[in-house]
Amino acid sequence: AQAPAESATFTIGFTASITGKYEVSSAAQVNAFTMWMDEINAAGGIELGDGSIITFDTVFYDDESNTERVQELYTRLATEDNADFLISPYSSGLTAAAAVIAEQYGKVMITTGAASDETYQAGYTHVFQTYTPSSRYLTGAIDHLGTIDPSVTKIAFVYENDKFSTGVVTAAKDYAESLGYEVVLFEGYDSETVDFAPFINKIEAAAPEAIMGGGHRVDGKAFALQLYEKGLPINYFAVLVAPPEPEFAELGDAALGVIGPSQWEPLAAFTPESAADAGLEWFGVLGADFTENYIAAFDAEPSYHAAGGYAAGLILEKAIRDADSIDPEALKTALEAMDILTFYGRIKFDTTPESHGLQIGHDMVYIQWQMVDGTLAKQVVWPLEGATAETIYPIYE
Amino acid sequence: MAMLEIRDLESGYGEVQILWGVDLSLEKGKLTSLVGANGVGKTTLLRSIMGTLRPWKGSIELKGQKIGHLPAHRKADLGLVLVPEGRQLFSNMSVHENLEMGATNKRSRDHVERNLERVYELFPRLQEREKQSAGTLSGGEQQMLAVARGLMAEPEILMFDELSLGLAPVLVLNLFQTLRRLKDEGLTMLLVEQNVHMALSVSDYAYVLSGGKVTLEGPAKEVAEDKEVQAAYLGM
Amino acid sequence: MKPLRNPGLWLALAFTAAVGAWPAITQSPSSREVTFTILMAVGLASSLNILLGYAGYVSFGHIVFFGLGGYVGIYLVGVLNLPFFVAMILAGLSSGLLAFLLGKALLRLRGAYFALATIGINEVARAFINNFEPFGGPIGITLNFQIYNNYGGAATALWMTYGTLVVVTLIVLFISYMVKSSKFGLALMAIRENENAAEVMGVVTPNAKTWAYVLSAVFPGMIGAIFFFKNGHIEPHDAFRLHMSIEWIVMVMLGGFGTVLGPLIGAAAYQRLRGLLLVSSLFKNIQLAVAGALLLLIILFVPAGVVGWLRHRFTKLRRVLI
Amino acid sequence: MLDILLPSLADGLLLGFVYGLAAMGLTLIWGVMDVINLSHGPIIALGMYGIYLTFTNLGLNPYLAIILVAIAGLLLGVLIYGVAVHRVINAPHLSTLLATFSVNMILIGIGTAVFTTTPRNIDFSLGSVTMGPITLPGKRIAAALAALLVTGLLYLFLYRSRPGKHIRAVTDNRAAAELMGIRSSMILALSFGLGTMLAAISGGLIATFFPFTILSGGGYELKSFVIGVLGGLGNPLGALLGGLILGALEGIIPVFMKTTWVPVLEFILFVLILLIRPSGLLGKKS
Amino acid sequence: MILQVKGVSKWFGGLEAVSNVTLDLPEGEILGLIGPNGAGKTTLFNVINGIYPPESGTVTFRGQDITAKKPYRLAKMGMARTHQIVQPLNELSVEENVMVGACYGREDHSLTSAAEISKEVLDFVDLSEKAELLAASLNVAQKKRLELARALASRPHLLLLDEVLAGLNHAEITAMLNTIGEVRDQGVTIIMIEHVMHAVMNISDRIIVIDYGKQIAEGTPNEVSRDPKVIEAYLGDPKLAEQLAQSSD
Ligand SMILES: Nc1ncnc2c1ncn2[C@@H]1O[C@H](COP(=O)(O)OP(=O)(O)OP(=O)(O)O)[C@@H](O)[C@H]1O
Ligand SMILES: Nc1ncnc2c1ncn2[C@@H]1O[C@H](COP(=O)(O)OP(=O)(O)OP(=O)(O)O)[C@@H](O)[C@H]1O
Ligand SMILES: [Mg+2]
Ligand SMILES: [Mg+2]
Repeated sequence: AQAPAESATFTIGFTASITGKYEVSSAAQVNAFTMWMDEINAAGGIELGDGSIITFDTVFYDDESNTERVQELYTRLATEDNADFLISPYSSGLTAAAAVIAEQYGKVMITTGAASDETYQAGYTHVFQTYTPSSRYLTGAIDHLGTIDPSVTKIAFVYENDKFSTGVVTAAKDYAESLGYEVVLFEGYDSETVDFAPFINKIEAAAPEAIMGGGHRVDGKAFALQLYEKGLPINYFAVLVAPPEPEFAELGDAALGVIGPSQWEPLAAFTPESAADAGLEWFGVLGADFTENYIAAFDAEPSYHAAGGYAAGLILEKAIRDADSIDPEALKTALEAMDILTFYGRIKFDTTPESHGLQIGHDMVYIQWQMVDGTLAKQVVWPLEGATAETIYPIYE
Repeated sequence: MAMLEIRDLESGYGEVQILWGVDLSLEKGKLTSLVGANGVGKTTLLRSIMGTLRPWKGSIELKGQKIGHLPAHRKADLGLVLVPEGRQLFSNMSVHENLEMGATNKRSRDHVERNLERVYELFPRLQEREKQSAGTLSGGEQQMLAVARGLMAEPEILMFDELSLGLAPVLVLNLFQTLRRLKDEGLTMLLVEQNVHMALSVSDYAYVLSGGKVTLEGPAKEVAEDKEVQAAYLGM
Repeated sequence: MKPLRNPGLWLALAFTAAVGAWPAITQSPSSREVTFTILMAVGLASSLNILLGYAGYVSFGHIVFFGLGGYVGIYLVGVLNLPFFVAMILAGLSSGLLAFLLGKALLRLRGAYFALATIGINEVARAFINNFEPFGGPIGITLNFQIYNNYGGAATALWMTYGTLVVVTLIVLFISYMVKSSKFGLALMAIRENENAAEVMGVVTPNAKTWAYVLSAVFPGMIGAIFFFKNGHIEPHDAFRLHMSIEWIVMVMLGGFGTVLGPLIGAAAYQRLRGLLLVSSLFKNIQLAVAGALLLLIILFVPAGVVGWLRHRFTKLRRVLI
Repeated sequence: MLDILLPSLADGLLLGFVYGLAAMGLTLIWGVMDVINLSHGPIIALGMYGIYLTFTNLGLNPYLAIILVAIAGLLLGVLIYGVAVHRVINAPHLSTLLATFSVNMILIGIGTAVFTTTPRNIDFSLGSVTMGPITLPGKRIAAALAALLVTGLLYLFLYRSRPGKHIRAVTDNRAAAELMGIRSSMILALSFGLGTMLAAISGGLIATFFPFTILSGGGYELKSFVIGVLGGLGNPLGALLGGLILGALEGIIPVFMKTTWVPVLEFILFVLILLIRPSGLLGKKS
Repeated sequence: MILQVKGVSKWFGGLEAVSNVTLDLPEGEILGLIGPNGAGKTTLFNVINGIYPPESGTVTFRGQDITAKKPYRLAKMGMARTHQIVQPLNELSVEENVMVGACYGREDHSLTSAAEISKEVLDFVDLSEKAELLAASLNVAQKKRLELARALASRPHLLLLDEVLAGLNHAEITAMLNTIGEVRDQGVTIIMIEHVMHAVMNISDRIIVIDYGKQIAEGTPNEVSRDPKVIEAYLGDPKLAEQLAQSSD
């Protein structure tokens, strides 16, 4: 074998929530990202135009799911550990704190698991978002609802009173109202709420046809379970974050029919062909391969948090190849110009100063839990181009 | 044979040694007094015997059985009972409950009713205050309760630390009469009492503690006639 | 002896100043951040100690002053465009004011009941801010990165916040010592030991307690403003995290409660320990459990706290171990 | 309005029983030993996992499994007491707070490593009962009944049985209790064990109807503090009453305003009660 | 009159612990307050001292109405007391305990002068040896003396002593009585509750006896000790004492 002209190890730094409430989502993200890295290293790294070979390495620390030490750790990554490039922590709150440091040290940071729009409106120029921002999480569900049943007029929003979920439903509510829906209930609940009885009673009184909202995983599960147990005549029920997770199936019958927005699904089939149809460049693995590899490595089905982590890797890889360099400013320019289709969907960043780095290419898919051959399974029901099954509608009768 | 035999007992707090080798023995059915100046270590001795303070050195034998290493609750089961200095009542529990608690050890738990009658007869004031919580009793009432609680335990050896502290004179007289009665019933007692005059006059035997050691012992009468004792403790 | 001649005080201040200066001397941002976390804890724990250690009033919800300070600070800087230093002072004052008002009402409670009430106050504050639109409700407030340009860019701004924290920490330590060695401190300790007896001896307990509460709230307010200004973002559950209050109590107890050095040592040790475990590759996945186990060992074997233990062990050094 | 009020109130009250049970565990330990048990939350969460694991792995009926969880809770409590608390029970005030705080860290740390924070729930149903406008899930009724039963037993134990009275005596004056022949360290270990047992049982009951993670205990711990104050520390009936009040508030307040105001009002009430009647609703007037 | 108590009553639930008590105290006097256990003596102190507000009646101190004034206000006006059930500041040194009294008492001393006063007072009550120790490590009798020292350090006009002699033996009582006499000679007015008869009879200028909250006798020690009501309720039969002493062989 011929020795490379020059080889460099490119260090990627991030914090993971190894403890605390974000532990599972964060782990999925980190697993998949590491899987991307191992794959590329195993393939011999990236060869640049000058013949030098780039291989990758990570440094990461536990942020304990809270902000207190995020800046300490990111500074350490940026200075002490000489990370060339940063990935965000999980969640918008922690990412906001990390972004200050990334920007200050001029390190490019790709965010994943951080959907809030505000972070990208704070004047940063080195921060790039992988997720569809929260303002577009549920708007698709409203389109979906309009398509399957134009007669629906009343929607209730019940959501977690936190940064992310409030952002999501506020945008969705505006959108719904602009389409002429009546929002009969718009109410938040505190994080960590598991007793939804008061809300369900209110919902019953307001008699909406559709319910949207939710927040994170525990509350989303609780909400679905209790709504089902109370047996309200609801036609359409979409909640954030919880449904795409595999453990949602533990709800049994209560899971049936629940719809959830997802950044990515194993069933979603983006292919080089669809890229060509849309006039976009295709990059990276096929979804099926990603899923298979992930299951082989971690013995679990990949969630969209996992896909987001892997996608962050792909974005980085593509940027290095495009820039043909590992210089941060060159990478930044490459990212600003990027417009590609991957297994995860389209990637394109806003470059206006108002919301630099905001994800504008990627779209959500919407899944619904359905009974397939006697077992609960997720089916993609929206957008229709990617749908794998008919929507069950109405969900409770 | 002595009921309680203490030999070469040393004890103290932290690094401060208070007792420097105390020998003391209690004869069955006798009332023994322990006399000494303020802060000389009488309380410390009683605590060490009882086991609420861990003795550093020395032996304690109850009816020939070594008990120095036992914790206080085990000694209580063996019939060694202390009416402590500062009373140590269960201040949030009622007078009645305090008395009940007195009869916790293995010897007395089955005779609660009988003993209750006895102590209420002795201290009618306590019966009047039966439901009041101990913490709100007057100082003297608390002292009565502490003594009564000690009696509830059906002790084999009963030790009093400052028996008459804060009690009205008439009550003190009653109490000393009671001691005599108990002695007649065959109870072995050790008495620490500042009213040395009174104490020596009802006791059979007495010890004088000073400088962390027993410096004088003998029949109470003789001790009471000792010149130094008279000067130091009897104000003569 | 004149209080200001105590070598213990000057040693503590010199040590803190030296630790504070180290990152500046080495120009290491990484050690600056580590030290920031530690000094922040020192300042917070020492402030809490004025109430907890001297007056014996346990405040579980002390974080409310940190959170409020953070919100006031970030609001004044980010929304009203006030200069940082002005905002920080105002943040400290508003926390002090809140403590004053709360003190008037709550300090009638004693022992566990006061402690519980402070939890209540923190939860009310968090829930209230969550519903309070001017402060962004659940979304909170994110500072625009441009703000830092007013302070010579983000890099300088971070150094500036750090420097401010060092100074504030030194002030807290100094005040903590001055309180302890004053007549006021004696009154607080009398209250701690037996409030009824203190009253009988003439200590005007309501006033003394209130001022201790105010004093212990002002600096957390300022530190909150510093932290969240640097953090660039504030939201209710970060600002009023009850768990953090409990950690302060742990630090105070660990170092030795009611002493000046105790919170300093306790906070530094606790934060350093957590920090080291966080970045240690061996314990990464169970760092929390390992930290807990280490903490437990310390508590079991040094229950009076480090300073308490040292004072007991080296009686001669008592005058220095303030 | 009434059509929401009634069902909401009923829902809240049922939950209140279980909250009360959790609080009882906290206030028992606090009242008896003057120990603020900061490992209360994780123990509630462990109770949840206890039911989850026996149900999903062994297929055991959750209400039978509660008995196993109770025993395990008792043993765990005695263990925690022996390892972490006993040594510092006479140390400066609050040392025990730190000790239980470290236990909290250890339990959460290990719990996260073993169970992850994936939300779990038990897919198990008892149907529901409908009375007029009110529909109540069977599981919540069962849990309330179980909580009531446990409270009754605990009350009998504390106020009628000998060890129960000993617990109260040790609470009051440890040194005196020793003098009376009570083995205070045994009693303390037993009290701690009982406290954690109650926490574990309440966790188990909650797991039958709410999803949870290893971190879920924290919220109930906080509620337990509130309830403890409402009812008066150390008083089991008070804790039950406090639980019911809290449950009722959580049912009623959302009918009249946004649910996010619940904690604001709840804690304001909490502080007011502290100020007006610090020894709790059932406690003696101060 | 330095202190005037007029028609004071205090109830605990259904129990009238102090019942319509009236007394006048001229400056410089030592007033003995005796009565059976639970008679309400300590409660009367607590009312005078502002711990409990009385249900009825007024208390006047140096010409000012002080009914239900807070204890700390009274301390500043020159009233100090000792507690029957001792209330030491356990984790403070003996010296610091006394300094609190000096700092916050009538004269409002600075720390430095409080330290001097503390030295002097501890000497006076014979506790100087223990000055550096924690108050917790004193035994009960020593804690009583500490109570006295703290009270003296506040330089009071009026001193309320609640059983300071309890737990002292004969010789020690004599020493303590001398101390109290000296305090009076410094111009301090004193009320003392005491069960040690020979002591209180010796030192008091006047004695008041209460039983079940009510004043049942008042007069010189001599008068009081012959009052049959007092003998029955409180002193007990003197012959009984004789008997007891003699029959002990
Ligand atoms: N808990 C303690 N820690 C340290 N020293 C103590 C403690 N209790 C007592 N002492 C000291 O031990 C010595 C002996 O005290 P002890 O109480 O045994 O005396 P005593 O003979 O009972 O006196 P008294 O007649 O006053 O009751 C005293 O000097 C006292 O200060
Ligand atoms: N807080 C309280 N609650 C209820 N009863 C009380 C309270 N304080 C005192 N008492 C009762 O009031 C009566 C008078 O008590 P006080 O303490 O004044 O008696 P005393 O004359 O000082 O007696 P002693 O000589 O025994 O100290 C007693 O019967 C006592 O039980
Ligand atoms: Mg003694
Ligand atoms: Mg009295």
